Amino acid sequence: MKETDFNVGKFFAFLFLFIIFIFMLFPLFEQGNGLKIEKEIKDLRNRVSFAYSTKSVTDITKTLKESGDYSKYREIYNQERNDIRFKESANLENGSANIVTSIVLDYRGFDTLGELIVLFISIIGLTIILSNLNFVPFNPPTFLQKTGVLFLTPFIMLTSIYISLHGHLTPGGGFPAGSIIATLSLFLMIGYKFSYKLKFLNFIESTSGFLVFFLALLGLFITGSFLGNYLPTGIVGKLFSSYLILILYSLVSIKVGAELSVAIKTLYDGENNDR
Amino acid sequence: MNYNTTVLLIIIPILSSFLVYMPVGLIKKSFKIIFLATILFNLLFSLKIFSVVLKYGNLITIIGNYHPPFGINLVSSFFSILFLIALYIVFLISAIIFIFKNDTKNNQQKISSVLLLYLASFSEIILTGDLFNLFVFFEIFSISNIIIISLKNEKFSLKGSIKYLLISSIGSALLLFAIGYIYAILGTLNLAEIALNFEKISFFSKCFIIFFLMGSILSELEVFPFNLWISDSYAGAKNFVNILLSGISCVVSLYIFIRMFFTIFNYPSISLYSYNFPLDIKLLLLTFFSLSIIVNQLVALTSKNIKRILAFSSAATISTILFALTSGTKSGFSSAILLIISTIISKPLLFLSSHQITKGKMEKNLDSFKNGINRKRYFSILFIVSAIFFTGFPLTPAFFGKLMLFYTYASKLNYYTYFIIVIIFSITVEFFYYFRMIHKLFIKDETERENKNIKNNLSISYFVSGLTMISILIIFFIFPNIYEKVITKMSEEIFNQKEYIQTILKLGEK
Amino acid sequence: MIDNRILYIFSTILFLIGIFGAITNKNLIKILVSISVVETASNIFLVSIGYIKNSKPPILDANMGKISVSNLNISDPLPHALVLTAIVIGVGTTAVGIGLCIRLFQYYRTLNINRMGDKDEL
Amino acid sequence: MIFYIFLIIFILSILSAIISITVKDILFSVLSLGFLSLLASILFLLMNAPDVAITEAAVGAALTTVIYLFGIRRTEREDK
Repeated sequence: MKETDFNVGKFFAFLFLFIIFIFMLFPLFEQGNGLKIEKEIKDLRNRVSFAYSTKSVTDITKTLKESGDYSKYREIYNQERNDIRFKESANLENGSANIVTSIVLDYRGFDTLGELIVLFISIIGLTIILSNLNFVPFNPPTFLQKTGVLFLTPFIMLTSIYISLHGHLTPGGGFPAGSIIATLSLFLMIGYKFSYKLKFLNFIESTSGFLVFFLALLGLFITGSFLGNYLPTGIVGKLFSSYLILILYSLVSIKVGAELSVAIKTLYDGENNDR
Repeated sequence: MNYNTTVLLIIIPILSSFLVYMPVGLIKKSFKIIFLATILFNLLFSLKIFSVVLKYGNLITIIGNYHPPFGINLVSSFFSILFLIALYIVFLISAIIFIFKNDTKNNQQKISSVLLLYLASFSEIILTGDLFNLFVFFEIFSISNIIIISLKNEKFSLKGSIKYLLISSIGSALLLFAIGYIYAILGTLNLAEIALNFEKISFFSKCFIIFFLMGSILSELEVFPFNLWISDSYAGAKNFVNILLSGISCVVSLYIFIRMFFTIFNYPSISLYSYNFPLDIKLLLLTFFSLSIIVNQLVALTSKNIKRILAFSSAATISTILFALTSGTKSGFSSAILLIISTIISKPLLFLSSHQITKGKMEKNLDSFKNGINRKRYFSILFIVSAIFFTGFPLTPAFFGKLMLFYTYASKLNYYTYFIIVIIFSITVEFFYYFRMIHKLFIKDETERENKNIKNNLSISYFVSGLTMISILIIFFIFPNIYEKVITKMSEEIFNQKEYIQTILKLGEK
Repeated sequence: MIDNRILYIFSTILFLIGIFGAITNKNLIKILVSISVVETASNIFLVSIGYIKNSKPPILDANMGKISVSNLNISDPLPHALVLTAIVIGVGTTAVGIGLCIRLFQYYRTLNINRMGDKDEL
Repeated sequence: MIFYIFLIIFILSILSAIISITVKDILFSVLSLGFLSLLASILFLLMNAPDVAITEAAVGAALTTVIYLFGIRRTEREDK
């Protein structure tokens, strides 16, 4: 009896979701006026991100300020502007060669700061929820695990440093670097029985988080707006360029690494087993 | 004054939450002072901004030196700043209770850090002018809600918080999908620009966006199919968390609903009509909300647990407010604002006093209210006063709100008018169960043993916070013209979509 | 060939599979897994709205040489930034959910939501 | 050519999503979720989003799976 009820529920869920699926297909094939999802995007010219990719937000807003209408930015996208050349253009509004990084930490940097807080608060939540809980320790590492970890550790360390320092040049950045650091700490825990003090990790994460927000806040007093860029941007494509993004991304990678290590350590040893 | 300093309302709590979390000796001793000082700073600074807004009109705060359609911005208007001040007062009261209670000793540092982030996230949600930024901070908001619900670490609280987690993460996935859809069509994430171009979107895409956003917001608003989480989360949570949930979390979600539907979609004049698929969105929403009112009130009527009764009655009130908003007229909006005012003030007081009355009893059901008037005289009187205010006795804000609600739907007779029956039903049921609770306070408890050894120690924090709230209530009772002016100004702002867009995008006029 | 509509339909199907799992499953960890599927689907949708055919990744390097205003041939970088945020948020929610699951398992010795009922409900 | 790669990824990822929500062994379902994340990261690479691909591979595929595995280790493996 119970088994049949279960299947009936599944069937109705399937029917319900199928109707929603049909509903979600409607916008694609509807006839009539109005804007809808295009079949193919030809160009970025009707989107905000055109200005981000050509690093011309300051120019465009200057023109818009004269006309007094900020909603018509698409019409002046066609104006002549200088090209951005690799390792030649200097002193742009934003010095990052990786445009995604420039959006993540400069144009829409406030979102990323919020993202840092999401990670911070969820790890605090994990430690609060699992507090006063003792876990049974795992088995000691075997020979194979030990040698594997010994072999892999230096490579992982190098990769994480490279990714975090080259966030403004190549794909990657603070978040993947941090999670690789966390993987490294997991390896150290499994292979060497090596363990940090939780208090030490908490100190690192809160200090680096504080520094990130403090550096962003300095912009309010120097340039008059939160997250404003007050350091030189340098030449596009060089390692030491766009100094603010470089500093912020390395701090972010330290913070994320410490945080995720706290999470992994809490799940591995339990919050109470601070060796 | 540099208008860009408004961002300090968000950044100072975040910075001090990092400070509070640091396990260093000096900070460990003084973290309570940092915690309270931050909340006081936010309250005073928002008052300062309020005075500026009164003088110069809407303020726009730019982040990162990039002007709005490109950068993220904060908009402080009369409506939003007033909301913030009210919420800060509720937050201060529950923070005082939390700090001086001392029953979460080993985790108090971490929890106060979470509470500061909660403060920062709802300030940001109320001020923001960017859709994706709203999503990110809404996520912080819901995660901090999950954490503070689970603080008691019992079966109920854990179940409540995992239900909340599942529902809110599905809701946030829906919100993310809708954000992607809006960006794909309009090419922007700025709320003002979306509001400017929303009419141009085709019919089915508009339906899609509205349904997805509704699904994500209504899950936070305790509306019927999504209200599964409240039954455990309110009952299992600590007292200061109940105050936060009932006084802040619902109200913030309501704020998002108002902003989305009135400022962005321009709800009163929204045209969801196509020749081959007529859709009356008003009728749909009204059916939804009246169903939700009926279900919540009936569950509240049949429950035995005190906190559960209060939780479901709070959910029913939220649905009533949504019901009033659905009319899309100025009178409906002012009735909603009146009901919100009465919820913000009297709901936390109800939770606070009922917790004190039932303290020391094993089961928190209706019988534990017996003989309350002799055991806890002060809190019983508080409970009675706040229940009177909440249910809408004559000359209270709730009374005027419900009167306005009747006026809204009955002044113009059409088939929406039939839905008033639901409101009448809800008011009757509400009166019934509140008076049952008040009646229990005066019944002598025969099973109670005579032991006067238990000291009737009145904790100062509860006393002070109760006194603050009741004085606010009485001020509202004596001077009803305070909120008359406020409501006219608020409804002027909300129904003037163009001014909101004008503040941010300038539009070449003036 | 591959256009944005096909990617949209694909992500919709994944999204609904995830929702189906979240509705019908009884095990808490499996519900969390289904929600992760939903999140992955919305990430794929978000990236797909920035997909432009025959374009290059939005990273200026020696091969690309320059970004010219008149002939901008890169995919939309803004959705990529949004997805970076969304992925990290997903990890945060998952961690909290797993913590709650472990705690609940301590009380009930099961993760099946049907067996978590108590007698004194309502 | 690239069309067929897309098609294979579509089919595989839908299959792994279905497996991850239906299978009785939770360990298996978590592993197939990790596989789905990996496929998604390949898809991101094909859609010219290398940043997202790296992040999805490091955070979504590796770390989320590790957290789930710890969760299973501390609770139970079978969906009874």
